[in-house]
Amino acid sequence: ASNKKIKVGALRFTSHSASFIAKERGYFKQAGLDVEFEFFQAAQPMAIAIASGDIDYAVTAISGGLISLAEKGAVKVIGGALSEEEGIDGQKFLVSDKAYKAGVRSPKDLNGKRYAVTQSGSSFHYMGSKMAAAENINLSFVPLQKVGAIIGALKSGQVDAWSIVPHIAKPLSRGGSIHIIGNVADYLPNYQITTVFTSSNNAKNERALTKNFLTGFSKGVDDYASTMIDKNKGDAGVNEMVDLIHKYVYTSRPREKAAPSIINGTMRLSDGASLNLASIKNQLEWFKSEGLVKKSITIDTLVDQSYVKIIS
Amino acid sequence: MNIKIKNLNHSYDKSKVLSDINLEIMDGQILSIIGPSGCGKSTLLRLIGGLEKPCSGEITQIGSPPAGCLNAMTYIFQDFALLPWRTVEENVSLVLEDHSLSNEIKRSVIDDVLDRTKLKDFSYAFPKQLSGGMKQRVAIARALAVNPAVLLMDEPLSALDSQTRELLLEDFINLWHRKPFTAVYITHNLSEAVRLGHKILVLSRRPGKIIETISIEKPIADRKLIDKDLDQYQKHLWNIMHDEARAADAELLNV
Amino acid sequence: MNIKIKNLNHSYDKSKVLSDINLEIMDGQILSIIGPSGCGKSTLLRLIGGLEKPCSGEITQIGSPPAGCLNAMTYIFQDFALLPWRTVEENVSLVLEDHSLSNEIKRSVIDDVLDRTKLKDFSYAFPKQLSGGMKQRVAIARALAVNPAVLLMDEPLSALDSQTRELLLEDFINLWHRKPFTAVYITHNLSEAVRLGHKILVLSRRPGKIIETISIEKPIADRKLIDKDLDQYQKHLWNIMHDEARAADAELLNV
Amino acid sequence: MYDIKNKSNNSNNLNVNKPVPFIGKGFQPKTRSWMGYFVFFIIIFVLELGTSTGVISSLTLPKPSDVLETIIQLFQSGLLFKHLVPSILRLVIGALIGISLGISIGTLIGLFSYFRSGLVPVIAAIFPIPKIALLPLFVIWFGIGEGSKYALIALGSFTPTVVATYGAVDNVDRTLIRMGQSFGLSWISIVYKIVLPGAMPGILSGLRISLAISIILLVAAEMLGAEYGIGAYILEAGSLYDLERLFAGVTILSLLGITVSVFVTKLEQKILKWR
Amino acid sequence: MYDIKNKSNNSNNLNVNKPVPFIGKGFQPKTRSWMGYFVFFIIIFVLELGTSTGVISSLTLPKPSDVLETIIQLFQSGLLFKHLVPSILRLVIGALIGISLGISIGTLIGLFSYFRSGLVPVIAAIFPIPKIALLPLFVIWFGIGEGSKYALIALGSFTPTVVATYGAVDNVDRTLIRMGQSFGLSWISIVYKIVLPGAMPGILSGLRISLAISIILLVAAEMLGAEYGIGAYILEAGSLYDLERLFAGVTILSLLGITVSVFVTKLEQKILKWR
Ligand SMILES: Nc1ncnc2c1ncn2[C@@H]1O[C@H](COP(=O)(O)OP(=O)(O)OP(=O)(O)O)[C@@H](O)[C@H]1O
Ligand SMILES: Nc1ncnc2c1ncn2[C@@H]1O[C@H](COP(=O)(O)OP(=O)(O)OP(=O)(O)O)[C@@H](O)[C@H]1O
Ligand SMILES: [Mg+2]
Ligand SMILES: [Mg+2]
Repeated sequence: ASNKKIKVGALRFTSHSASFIAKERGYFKQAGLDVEFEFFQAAQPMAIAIASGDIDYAVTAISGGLISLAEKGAVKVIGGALSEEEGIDGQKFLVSDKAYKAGVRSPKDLNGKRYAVTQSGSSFHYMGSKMAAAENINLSFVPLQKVGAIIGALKSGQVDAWSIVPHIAKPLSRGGSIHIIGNVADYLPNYQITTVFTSSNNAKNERALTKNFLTGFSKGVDDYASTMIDKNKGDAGVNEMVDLIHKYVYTSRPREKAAPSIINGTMRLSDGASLNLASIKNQLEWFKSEGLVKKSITIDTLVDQSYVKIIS
Repeated sequence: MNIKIKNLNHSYDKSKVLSDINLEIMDGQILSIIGPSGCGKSTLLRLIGGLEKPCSGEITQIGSPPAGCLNAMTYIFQDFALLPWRTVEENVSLVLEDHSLSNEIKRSVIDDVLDRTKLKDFSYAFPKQLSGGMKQRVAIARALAVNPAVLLMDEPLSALDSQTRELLLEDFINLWHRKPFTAVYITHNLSEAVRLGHKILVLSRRPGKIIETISIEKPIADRKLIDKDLDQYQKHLWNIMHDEARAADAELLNV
Repeated sequence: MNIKIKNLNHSYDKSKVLSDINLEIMDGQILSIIGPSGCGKSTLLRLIGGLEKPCSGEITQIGSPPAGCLNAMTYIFQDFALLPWRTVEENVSLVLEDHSLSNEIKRSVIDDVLDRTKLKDFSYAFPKQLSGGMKQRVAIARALAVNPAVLLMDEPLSALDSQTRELLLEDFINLWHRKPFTAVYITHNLSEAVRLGHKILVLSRRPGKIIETISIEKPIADRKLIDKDLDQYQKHLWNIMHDEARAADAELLNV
Repeated sequence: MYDIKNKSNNSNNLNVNKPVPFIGKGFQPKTRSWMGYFVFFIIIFVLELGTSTGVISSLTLPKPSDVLETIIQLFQSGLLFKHLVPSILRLVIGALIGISLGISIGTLIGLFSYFRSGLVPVIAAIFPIPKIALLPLFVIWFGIGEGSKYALIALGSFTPTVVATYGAVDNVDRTLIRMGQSFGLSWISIVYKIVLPGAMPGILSGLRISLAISIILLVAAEMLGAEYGIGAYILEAGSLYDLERLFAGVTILSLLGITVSVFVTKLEQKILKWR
Repeated sequence: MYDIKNKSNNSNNLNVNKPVPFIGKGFQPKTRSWMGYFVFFIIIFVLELGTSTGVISSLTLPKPSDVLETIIQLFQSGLLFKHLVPSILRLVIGALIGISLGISIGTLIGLFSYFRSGLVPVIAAIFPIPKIALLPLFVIWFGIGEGSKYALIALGSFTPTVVATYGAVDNVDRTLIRMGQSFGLSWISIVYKIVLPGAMPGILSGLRISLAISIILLVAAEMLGAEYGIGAYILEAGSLYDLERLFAGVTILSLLGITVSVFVTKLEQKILKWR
């Protein structure tokens, strides 16, 4: 192994666990990589940091910004990460207590309601929009930029609905001021939520390096899935994994308070970083139809299909 | 109306500024006060006008202000103290606005004082358009508008160049001649002091004590720019003052 | 070194300030210039010192500056122009720093001028701690430090009260007596003009023209504060100036 | 006496004539207004050249001509006004609230010991707080409607106005106030006829800063649920990494800032014509 | 002559004696420093009471005592310094770059017609641009490391420093400069010995504003991939809607601001002791 130094961008979310595991358990090292993490507060700067060459690989949701950067020839999606899978707790639709009291019990009751998103062109926007289309209802989308602002607005009943990953959704619903009314997976089965991506240069000219990264990353995914989802190693295995993840996520909270959030946050990471191309295509089409990205962009501008198993 | 000052003492913090001042300001007369820098002349004037409270001693008005007096003790400041955002006329009008006078009376007062100070043609000028001499004439007009019992003048001419000063001194003398007023006139200029004062008070270096009081009998209207009768007084005063002034000028200001 | 001015004219934008000035400044003599406000006295001085370029006419130095002169034409300004962030000593040192003098020479020059102006005890004081009279003495010390050929003084005393002014005038006369210097002395004060000037130049209202030139024979050292010989000159000058001054003072400044 | 090496001619030769040298040059910079346009032109030209030839990558900066085109399209589609009108409304209302409150509180601080002692430290503590940090709270306090946008802009313009106002009141010439008192003017007359007009120049120059900060805060304000508005437009462009639109928005804000500054200058010329 | 209704006694009766009334009161607000502490105490006390009794919902404001506890915990765990040190480093380096560049450019603008004409409009155009709008670009231009944080803070402190500096240079007493010229001082001497010291008071008061802005921009700067830092701490607290920590962070920034302001005051006293 050549011990090549690379930088990997990450958010301190459980959905990035595969990278943490791969690093902690030495899978990256086995693939000849000396990985250093670069942590971000939000996904969007991470995409730009790939484009600027500050980091080499990262995992994030497909967003308008990512597609724009791909269109400028700066980034490429090379694999999949988080995805919705039947039978596993996925992202939730939430409503405020006010809306709940007004009789909103399922997503179809949201006609004419205010739906929070961080930005137009964010994954929240996509989920809400797709759900609205499926239910044939109208939503007005309220951009609030920050997750904190959305939670505040939802708690005080100023927006009616939102969608979010389960480990944030569940604790929120416990207070009684926010209610869970549905699953995103019901509307977007096999939704490829996050993807692995890199700069176009890495994808094209550093094939070996990229393959090595994906190898290490996949091993992390496998460990995560077998321990946390399939529970192959029982509770002891889960505990050990929680310990590992806690080194990166919820570090400012004590282990016992962090553990439930980490466990709640468990979602399916695509096996072997395989990519659900159908879902990606669906997302890309939606972005185009909303006028958020240029119509001329093709799936090949966005995705390099040569690295991982493509599901379609 | 006379003003009587008895056993006046004043200090700022711990430093004594005025010490044991006794004097009477006589109705219809001009009292000149001279003294080296920082001896407390301005402080004395502020005390007389009630802008500050004396530490000890008393200042009493004896008798009542004359008929039609709107403001008994009226200042004329060295730096004119005109409101730069008001025209000449509005600056005069300022001191009438808080009295319930009819518009006609106000108008006639303003016209009268601008007339007496020869400012008629400059009613609508702003202070910045005026030369120093004219600015001080506006301040005089404003003071005359309230028909004061006593004019308190703190070096009214010392911001002006000496030619303008001479011109304004002539104007002053004419004004007083046409209608005598009571005044306290503070100055650094011995020749002004002897030109204008019925009495001249000499203060010592801080703390200001009265060193000498001189009376000049010659009628003010008869005194001239170059006047041998006055020269002897001026020489005498300069002899008293010379060393005090030198010492006062060489003092470091405490910062 | 003499200065000769020939057919000098100067205008700002379209307004003429100086018209057809011809004069010669003689070595070792003091030339007083008087004239009403705004007649162009300061402008004339700036032209002589080279701070401005004349529109037409010429100003020539005849002869060379004296030995050891570091700065031929040296100003003393009305508002002192001391650097408030430098002590008395450093203010004097400022004008020597750009010349390649050894530290000892610099030291001795500074000591000498502070000595001559009686500022020895105040070397380390900042300007804000000084009275007006002392500030102007510092400015004089600074000017003397460069051993000037001609001192250009623009109302050097007019920011001072008249007692301090009298004291400084004595100092000036003593300085000149000990070591005569060439000077142009602008003033508004007729009595200063006649006290100090070998020649007195009277300028008219703007545009400044020379109305009259007067020479006074009596030696400067013999002139007194109250001096009958000078009174006649002063009276004569005031007669020439009175109406000009009144008209100049009543002019609205263009804004 | 001291001795200085004489570098000039030692003898006082009256035959040496030379004109007085001119030494008064410089230190009076003049504004040549064409230069400003010229510099902008140069900058834009260089950027255009750089981006067209690819020396400047399209990731780094957009082509100026594309930005211009975007602005023109925005104008032609009518979207410009759809974005501009709510932004200007927010700016005007928010700044009006902040500035009028700021002037009132600033005047009180300038006049009364109790206000001064009690409020100055509070203002000093509020000043360095970044308004964007408080965004989540603004949602709760003022909602996600126009209220929170007004509040954010008002808060941003409030503190500098207070500081400028009480500084200006402090700087009102005390002899003018003494003059008013010596003529027996009432307290209220002194405040309205002397203190406030005297403080006006300082207040107006504070206004310049407050308004610039208000414009800067537009973007932060429109983070909270604004569909239209220049700030919202910029934010969306940023999140889509659409540089043409991002720069179009920034250019519009910049023009808005210059407009406001010209407006304050006009106001100064009008109100302070006595200077 | 005119006639005024005489409201006082008409006869000049010398037996009426009365002391001169005192009319010179007011308009001299004094600072009582205990008042400041008192007001803070009252505010905190009211908030504590309100939040404890539930009159103020826990959604609206945190309990001050909880905020204090959070700060203490932060301190005890050593995390405080882990956050504070990088923030202060960014502040110092960023502000140092911005301010020193600002003073240089500002001086050039103050001295030379060409710089003035060419740069003033550019500065005026940059001023109203919200720095957070440019965040995505900063990543491309300066990377996600410390570079972009320094650049953001530097840009934020640059513009106000330039404006303050050239204003200060303009305000240097022209007679002092003429004096220097009349004594034949070299250009460089005049700039270093007269212009710059004379502009120092204005530059220092500009520094006050620039540093306040730098602190405000810390939060924006730490939006860009900062792990530790007060800004990052606040952002994380905000995104989790954790009010105790949000207010703890804000309090720390506020204290930082007050510290910086005290520092500038000390600096002024030292550098401007001649005033
Ligand atoms: N408000 C004040 N607080 C403290 N000290 C003061 C105050 N006003 C004046 N002084 C001091 O009191 C002394 C007398 O001041 P005052 O202004 O009365 O002198 P003056 O005779 O008018 O001087 P000048 O001739 O310079 O006008 C000075 O030493 C001055 O520093
Ligand atoms: N730089 C300038 N630009 C335009 N006009 C000027 C300038 N300097 C002076 N003036 C005008 O030129 C005239 C003469 O000015 P100057 O200062 O020489 O008069 P002065 O005789 O010194 O007056 P004072 O006695 O008031 O000092 C004035 O009307 C003045 O307004
Ligand atoms: Mg006084
Ligand atoms: Mg002059």
